[in-house]
Amino acid sequence: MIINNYIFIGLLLLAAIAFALAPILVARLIAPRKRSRTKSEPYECGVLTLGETWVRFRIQYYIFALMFVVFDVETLFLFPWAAGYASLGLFALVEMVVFLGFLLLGLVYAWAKGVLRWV
Amino acid sequence: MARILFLVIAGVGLTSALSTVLSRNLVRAAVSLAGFFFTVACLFILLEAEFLAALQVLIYVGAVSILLMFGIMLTRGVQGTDLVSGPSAARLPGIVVGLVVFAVLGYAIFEEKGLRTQYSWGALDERTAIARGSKEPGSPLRSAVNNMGKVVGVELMTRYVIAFELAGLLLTAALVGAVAVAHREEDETRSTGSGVPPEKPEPTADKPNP
Amino acid sequence: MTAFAVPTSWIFWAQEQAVELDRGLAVRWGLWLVVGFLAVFPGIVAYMVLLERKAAARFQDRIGPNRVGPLGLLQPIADALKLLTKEDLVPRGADALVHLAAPVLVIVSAFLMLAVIPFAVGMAPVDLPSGVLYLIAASSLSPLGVFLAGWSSRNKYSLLGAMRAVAQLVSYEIPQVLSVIPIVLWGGGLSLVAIFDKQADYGWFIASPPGLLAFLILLVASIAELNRAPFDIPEAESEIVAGFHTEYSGMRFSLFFLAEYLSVFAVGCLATALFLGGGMPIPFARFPLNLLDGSLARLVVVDLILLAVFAAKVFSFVLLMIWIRATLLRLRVDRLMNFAWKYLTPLAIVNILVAGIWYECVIRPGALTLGRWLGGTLVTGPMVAGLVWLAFWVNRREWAGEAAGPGRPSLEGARPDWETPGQTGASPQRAH
Amino acid sequence: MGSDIPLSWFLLFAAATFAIGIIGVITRKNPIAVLMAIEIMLSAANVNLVAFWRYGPERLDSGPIAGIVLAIMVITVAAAEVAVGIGLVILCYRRWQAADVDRYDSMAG
Amino acid sequence: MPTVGPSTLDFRDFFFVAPEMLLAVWGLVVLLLDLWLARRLDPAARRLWVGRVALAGTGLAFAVALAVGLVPLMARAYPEDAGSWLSKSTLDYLFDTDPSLFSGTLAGDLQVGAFDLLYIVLLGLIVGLSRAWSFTEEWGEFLALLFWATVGMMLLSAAEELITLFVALETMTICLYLATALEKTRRRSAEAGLKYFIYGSVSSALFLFGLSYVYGLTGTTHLSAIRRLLVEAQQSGLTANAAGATAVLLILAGFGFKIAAVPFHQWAPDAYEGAPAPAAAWIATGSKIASLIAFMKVFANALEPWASPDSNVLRPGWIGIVAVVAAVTMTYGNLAALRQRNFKRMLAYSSIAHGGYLLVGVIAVGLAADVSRAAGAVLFYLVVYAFANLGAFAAAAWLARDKESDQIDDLNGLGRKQPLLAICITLLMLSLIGIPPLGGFFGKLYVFMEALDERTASRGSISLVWLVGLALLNSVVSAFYYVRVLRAMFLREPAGKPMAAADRLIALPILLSTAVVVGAGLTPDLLMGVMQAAAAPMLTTPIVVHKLTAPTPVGPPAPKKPTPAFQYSADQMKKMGQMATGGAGPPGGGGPAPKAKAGTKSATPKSKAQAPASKKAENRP
Repeated sequence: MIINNYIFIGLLLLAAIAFALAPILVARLIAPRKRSRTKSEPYECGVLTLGETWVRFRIQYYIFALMFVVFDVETLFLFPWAAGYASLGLFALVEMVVFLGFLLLGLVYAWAKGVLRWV
Repeated sequence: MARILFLVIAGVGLTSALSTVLSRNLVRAAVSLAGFFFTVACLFILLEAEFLAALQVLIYVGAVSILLMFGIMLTRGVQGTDLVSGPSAARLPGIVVGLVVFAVLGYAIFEEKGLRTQYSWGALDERTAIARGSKEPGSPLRSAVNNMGKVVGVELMTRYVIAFELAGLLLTAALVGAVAVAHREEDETRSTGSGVPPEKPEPTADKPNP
Repeated sequence: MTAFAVPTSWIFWAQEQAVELDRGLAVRWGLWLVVGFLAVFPGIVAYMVLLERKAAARFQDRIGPNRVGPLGLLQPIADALKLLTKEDLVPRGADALVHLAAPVLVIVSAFLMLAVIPFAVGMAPVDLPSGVLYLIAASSLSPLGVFLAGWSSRNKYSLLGAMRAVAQLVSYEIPQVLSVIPIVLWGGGLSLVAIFDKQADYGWFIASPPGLLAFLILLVASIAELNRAPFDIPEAESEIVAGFHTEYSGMRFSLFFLAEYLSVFAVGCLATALFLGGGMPIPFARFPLNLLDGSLARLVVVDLILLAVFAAKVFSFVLLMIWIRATLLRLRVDRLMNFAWKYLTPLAIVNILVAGIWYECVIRPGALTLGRWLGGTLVTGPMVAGLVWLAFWVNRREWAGEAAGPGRPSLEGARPDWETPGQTGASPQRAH
Repeated sequence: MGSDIPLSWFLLFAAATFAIGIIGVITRKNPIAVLMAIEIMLSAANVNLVAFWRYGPERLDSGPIAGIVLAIMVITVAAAEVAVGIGLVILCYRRWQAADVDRYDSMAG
Repeated sequence: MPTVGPSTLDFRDFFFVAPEMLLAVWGLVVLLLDLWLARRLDPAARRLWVGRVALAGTGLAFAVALAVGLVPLMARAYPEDAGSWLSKSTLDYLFDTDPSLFSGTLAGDLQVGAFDLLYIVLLGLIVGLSRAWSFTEEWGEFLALLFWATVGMMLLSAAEELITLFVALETMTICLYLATALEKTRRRSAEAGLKYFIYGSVSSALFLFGLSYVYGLTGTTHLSAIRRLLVEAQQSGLTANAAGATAVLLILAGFGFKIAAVPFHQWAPDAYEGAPAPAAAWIATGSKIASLIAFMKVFANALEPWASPDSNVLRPGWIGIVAVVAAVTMTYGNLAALRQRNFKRMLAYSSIAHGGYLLVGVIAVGLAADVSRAAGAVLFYLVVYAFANLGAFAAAAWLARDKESDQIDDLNGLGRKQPLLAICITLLMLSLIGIPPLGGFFGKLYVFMEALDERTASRGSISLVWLVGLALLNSVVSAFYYVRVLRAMFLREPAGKPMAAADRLIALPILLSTAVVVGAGLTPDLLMGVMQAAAAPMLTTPIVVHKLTAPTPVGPPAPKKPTPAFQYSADQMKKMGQMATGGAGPPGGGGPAPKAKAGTKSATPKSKAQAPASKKAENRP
């Protein structure tokens, strides 16, 4: 059954978490622990933190995340098309040309609009 | 054994959904939302729709939660604490409406007169079995479960081709529209931040890029 | 649905698709988990760290670590002990739980990728019907971990480093995913074992113009995905303090370090399995597979050959990564982002269509013949070359260095990519 | 493997998640929090669809996999909605210097 | 045996979808042209040029939609000489008065053709209107979003299947969210966009949950298949079903939002006022028409067995709930509009009120014995309402352009300055009230007559008399706020900045809408005849799974967008056929829905009037 495979994946997930946490626990046991105020200050290359950590970011972060979501969803349609292409004819390729054409022109739009620049 | 697995996953899912809705800190809400999406993906695996489970993880956990966190950073700054919205007045009616909806849906599920003459949802315990391990192409459901990617691909390209092309158009429209909305023209008139809540420092002027 | 389900099911490596959870499967999984994932792979990764330091040293005409043990072979153990005894600091005000969860998430993402790679016949830990998609989903977890690492350490610079790192990871994940699609198209399914069988019939997928372009895109995108070599802005020393793992020290920091090398190994296996016909020594021959006649001895021999060839390919892939890291300079951040969106993504998208044409020319008509392969290459070869030329032609203005187009601001007056309060932008600093 | 999981368990989980989503939409004032609640509601509908696809009889007027195709369309629409929603929230935030719905009251009546 | 999906599809279906494809591609053309011109021309010249190209696009789409409408009609009218030109199978294909395209997901009948033309005409007027003044810098994007919203509307009103319906609905609304928020120089546009977005997303989540329960109950997403299964279930004595009731309520919530029915109307006033006038016009007209047609298809076609009271799914069937919603929507819309000073907000509340009247029409369709006449009445009302509203929003745009404000009092003295346009606006207002000689009156007349028809009332145990009475009372109340506009125009002295002369761009929509409204008033039976013929095939499109038919090149002139005509070699076709059986499992079991009208599908086309009646009788259990 399908679920058998995924039980292994579940076990692997637990093993990976254990593999990651074990050394941290061991380090907690044997590593020295001397708490002090200065050591737990956020690291500022020696300069004291200026004001609260309040900073606003430019819009290009949102635009790149947006492009990522749109093209990630595009792959959501590409995978079934690629998997099922054997039992589909040439017309599937034409449909995919139309689909990719739309998204490529969306990319060209963002490119020509100048939002893809990391100023 | 499958039932225990379901209960564990459902428990984790519900707690992470609740913490998304109730937690004060937005980024922690986004983290528990990503956890909720992961539990939904595990449920899809229990339902043997593993193609969809992989898609759910790829799109929701990989892309949507990153976009939400960027959205939080772009509007709240570092802490991501929900500075402005204190305990909103609508908290009690909201919970009441939620419980009423859950009660109605619960009754609808367990109501004994199902539409299909022989059984209703409540009585449906066994899933339509698909013969295990046999190689010859059985019912479409088994071919759908065993290699779902292929069958979805064939269906998308033939039966639902209009929905497929329209989804492409929807994505392009979302991309173009969101870029147009978020794009700032250099010479745009800057709106003065009037009525800024006190706990924020004086409004930082929106510097258009040169 | 492996094509070589060996009848004798008690062999540990034998692969039964849907077997009740009985003793044979439990033992098989136990072996894979304990021996494979918790011993062999970490060992390989530890010695990859040593290999990297040795090879990088060789490139700079020095010897590299050779103090600990003969020829420095015990160096990884020494590193591990040192890291174990380092103090593990969590900054005040940091979100402790998320601060711990971030490195775990990155490690888990690297581990999960290895669960589905077909090392040899029947030696894939688990054969999922949607294997490739599972791989891509596993590799898409790491940007989330990186962001949480940056945010949870409550430090302005680490958050900024995390945002830039995630923007880079996210931009290069698209070409990586799109370059895998032609392989799924030719493999006729999402399961990696099916792709392995197809490559046995139709030769390595890299041996085709669109396949070659896809491999190069995957290579470049994977290097950027791993924050290595020319794309290591987030961890660069001269960058904002130390990027997203500023506040990590001791064992937590080494987890990030370990995760990076584990993903290098995982990407190496991925590239070998998908493009280089994982384990098949000769591109177009079915050499070891035709020896299989169901007997156990033959299976063991064939598997050993396949494993050896697979290991050699992964080793050469990792060497290539190390070579690139030792030679290439670091890209400026805007050049780096431009390269992803203006070169790799359009190329990868159009490459999918060229791959469709290759499918119609070579794979659709049936068995592979030299005539069909040549025909396909003649048709798609110029297309691919033309595409690459077009990509560079379209961006020609950027290469020429002057501001692109009158309306666009040249990069000299660029702003710092954040505005701290009170800073009126009096002194425009250089973009870094 | 233990007896199968009854369909009603999945439906109850989906109903509970849907209710939590509704609570989130009504009680939260920050538009991004409302957006997250909407994502929870859409995922609840997805769980419903896949559960009905797996447990339903093989009634195939709409193909063997109509539920999964609708679930894929829901994932697409949800992703597009988040992308557009965050864009609008950022636009509103930049215009109003505050990101919660009650403060936007320029249009009265 | 489950019906196997077609391993290939019938390419001629793309012929029927040509207008949508052209509009989608033209949206991209406008978008990229605008970017290309942005560096070369100053904003005003750029806006005019891009506007001209967009108008050319709508003209082209109109021609293509006309061709798509006329070719089947001509083939049916002169089968002999068409026969020499088209292949036999294509002729059969074109004779089908109610073709189900893409294996049952789309309808290609007269209603879809007629309303495609309506959408394109309205889009042309709105694009012309938006060229009048520059309210946004993202000019190409705004037009492209309007084009793509139109594609969503056309496919929404043609969808015969829940998946296509859901994606078309979402495409339309997401494009409209973004178009609302593009007037970036004004704060309220962003606020309107966000509010519209949040309400829209919540209601689409409710709608989707309802769809998942319908899919759970029936197992299919095709509307005709849902209807067939509900009829079977009803015959086997099983009626009351709480899950069905919740599904009905949730779907009603989703559609209620799109039609701005009362419980879900809060977004409408803010969105209409905040959005730029052309976007608000498109939300008020196009989005409402398409949503209402989809509402009718889902409720009057798929969920029809649960409509009447004897189905006691929830005591009075969905008729009862829709009746209550209609009553509350009407009264709230009219009462709230009374105290509006802002012209666009008044139009918003008036469109909510008209949503109430239309819901009365949908109830009539749900109960009616002769469904095509009742549906025809609703379609008639929609056409007249659309043009009247478009003219009103053109006036609002004129106001926004010249006086930078939307207050009704700013229309003062328009009567003296621009007498012709003032009279046209008066006629539009009178039609919205329903004054006799105009189209609005006949719209309301037909709808209310259908509701009061004695066969309808008798079939359902609830009589609609009180509902029609309330509607008439509301029409009277609505007179007061429409008249306020007339009073401002004619009786007040012009104050403040005089209104500039309306150039061709604003005058055209107002004049054309008045022409349509007056024309519908003078010859109502002509428009009603067309609408009734259009409504006949609307509610009965069966699922037809096109097996691989030899796609010989289609005879008639290929429309502007070349449909991909493929020549298959013989063995490739054989291989695909063999793959179709092998690849996707054995041929289907339940078999496609029995063709509701096997009778009409014959070589000699029957006269149209006779065909629908017989078909309708078969369907009514």
